[in-house]
Amino acid sequence: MDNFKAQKIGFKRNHSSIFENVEIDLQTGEGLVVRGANGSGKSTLLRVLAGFLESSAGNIQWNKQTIKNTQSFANQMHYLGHQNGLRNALSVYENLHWYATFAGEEINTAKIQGVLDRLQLAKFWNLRAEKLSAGQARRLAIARLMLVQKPLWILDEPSAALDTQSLELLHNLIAEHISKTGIVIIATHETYFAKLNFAQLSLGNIND
Amino acid sequence: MIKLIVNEINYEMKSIQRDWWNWIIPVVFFVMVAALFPLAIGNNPELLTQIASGIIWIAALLATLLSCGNLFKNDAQSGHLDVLLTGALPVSAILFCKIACHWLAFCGPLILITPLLGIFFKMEVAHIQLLIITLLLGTPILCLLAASLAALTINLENKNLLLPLLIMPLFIPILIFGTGIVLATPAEVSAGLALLGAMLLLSIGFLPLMTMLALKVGVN
Amino acid sequence: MFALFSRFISLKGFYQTTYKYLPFVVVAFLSLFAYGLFAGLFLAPADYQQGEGFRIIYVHVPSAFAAMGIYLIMAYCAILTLIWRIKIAAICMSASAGIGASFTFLALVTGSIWGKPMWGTWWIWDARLTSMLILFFLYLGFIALQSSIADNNTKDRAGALVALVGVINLPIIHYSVNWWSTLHQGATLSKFATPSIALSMLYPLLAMITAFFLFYVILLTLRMRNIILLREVYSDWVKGIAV
Amino acid sequence: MSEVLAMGGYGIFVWPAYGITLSIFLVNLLTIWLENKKIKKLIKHIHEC
Repeated sequence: MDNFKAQKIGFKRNHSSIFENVEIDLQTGEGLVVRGANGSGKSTLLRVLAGFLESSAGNIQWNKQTIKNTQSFANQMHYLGHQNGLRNALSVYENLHWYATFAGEEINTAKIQGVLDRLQLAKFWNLRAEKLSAGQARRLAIARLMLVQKPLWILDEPSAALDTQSLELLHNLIAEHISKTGIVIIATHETYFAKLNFAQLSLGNIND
Repeated sequence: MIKLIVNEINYEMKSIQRDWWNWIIPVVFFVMVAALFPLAIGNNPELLTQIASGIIWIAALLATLLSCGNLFKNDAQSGHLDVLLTGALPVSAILFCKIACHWLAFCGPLILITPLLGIFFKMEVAHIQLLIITLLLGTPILCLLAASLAALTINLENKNLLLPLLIMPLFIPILIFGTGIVLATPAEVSAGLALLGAMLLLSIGFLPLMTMLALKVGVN
Repeated sequence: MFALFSRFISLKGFYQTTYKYLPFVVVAFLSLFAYGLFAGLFLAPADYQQGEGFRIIYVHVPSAFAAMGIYLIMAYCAILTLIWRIKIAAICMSASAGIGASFTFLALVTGSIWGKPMWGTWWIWDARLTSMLILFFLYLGFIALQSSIADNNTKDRAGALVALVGVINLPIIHYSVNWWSTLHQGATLSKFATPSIALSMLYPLLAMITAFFLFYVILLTLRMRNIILLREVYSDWVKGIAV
Repeated sequence: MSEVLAMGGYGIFVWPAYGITLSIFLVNLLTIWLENKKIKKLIKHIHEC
């Protein structure tokens, strides 16, 4: 049973507060949708939760331990940002092959094949990542989530550039992850994810 | 652990060598800068031989600045740096692998071509040998320094101007030892090399950590 | 004692407390500076080698000392900033940089003016002048970096990292420049080596060194107060200050 | 008096050195003062609007 908790976190840039007093408490099997207009600080909040940015107030805990400076937390988490985080010079297959070892997993060629098949990327396996279309690149980024099991998913606009078919797949992936062992935090405009019945957090009202 | 490091190095080298211009440009730049000096100073062979080690070192320094200053540019643009923070290896170890690969790919060819430049400048063989040794010890320090400051300035708009300003003063000791050793007496040579080696070890120990901290500040 | 300390450490407390103590520092500075100036220019006997020209020592050496010392203070503040996130330390670091740079510049200019009668040339690649020049570049780099970052938090941490790397390099730079100047020694005569100094020469020097550091403290306090106001522009306690 | 100012021929070096020192001191104080005025103006502007 994992637990992800944020207590009274806030983030300030000079004089303007991006968000204040955000409280999050999630157990395994729970998800959270972060809503808010563009520029309301959704991405900043997600980066703070992932530990990439330091909050100016409050603290964030993973299984009762403050995440600050803990390498083990970073490896418990999938972070999918606006950019796909691909290695442009490597092929689709190599990207996943690299990632599996990087995350500390045993390489399993069949598993990579399976993931590529499911995301309809199999026929591009030898194409350089930079040559993929926006939708294909996004799917390759999502492939990382499927390839390596990690309990916490932090997804920033994961549905960007996806067609309806892939959107449904992503929806199923999230539902699957929650039902197994996961916690999901997702920032999105997409109404499609309403079916997941996640708790909601609205940003923007707090900000003046 | 070793498997992870091998994986890092393997794929880093793959992505560097796949775009061949990545490692050709610094070498061409290096040779061109060195070629500018005879044109600027005049083709007096004695003078050129005397200052050859300085010329080659300055050319190497500028080439390193140029190539390592952009070490994290692509990774930052593609969001890959965020992924790098979520791996099984300590971030500083990954960064060290990355810098080591870039040193091999950028400074390796540069050092390989140095004997040729030495012959162009009519340097003595013993001096060329010493020059190569100092380059082998010194350029990794340059790469580590450049990488750490490149990480710090990664999101700044004026980084192209700022980076040289920040790095050059830190490069000076290495430049001094690198060129000084070539011209020094044998007793000073061993002392100088030992110092350069000590500086290299210090940099390896300290600068990857500094790069990691700098990335956390810079990626903001 | 602790109450005083904690007042110094908060931005508001610093602003309000320093106001009371600053006059004492100003008085101490003025008296030491006046004594140093007068004794240095008129009371101290002329040097037997350099004649009256050695009197430049009373502005050159203190500014060189201050230039080095301020960088060390910045590095100390950098540690406080990085490890304990003490805001006032970061402000002290930012405020020190400009002052340090101007003292370094002063040391360079007076050194070069001193060099003209001693060496017959305005500039010589002497070890001390060269390391001073590099120190000047370090200061400029720090200032350029900080002024190109808008977010205060990032600015502080980035500056602290650069200051730390700089201070680790400082002894290395100093040593390497010394090594270099012995290696390439031509007809350089190191006349900067202070001759056996008489007490009547030494007292004004000590007074001037102290005075320069006191002046640094004054400038630092004033600059820090400015930066604090700027960073706290929206807080309520700042409201009354301008009126 | 002029003898004291000449300093045995070194006067043209000593006096400018002291002069530059003083002027740099003053420039430092002046910039801080100007900055302070600017900041106070800003504070007034912010808190009155």
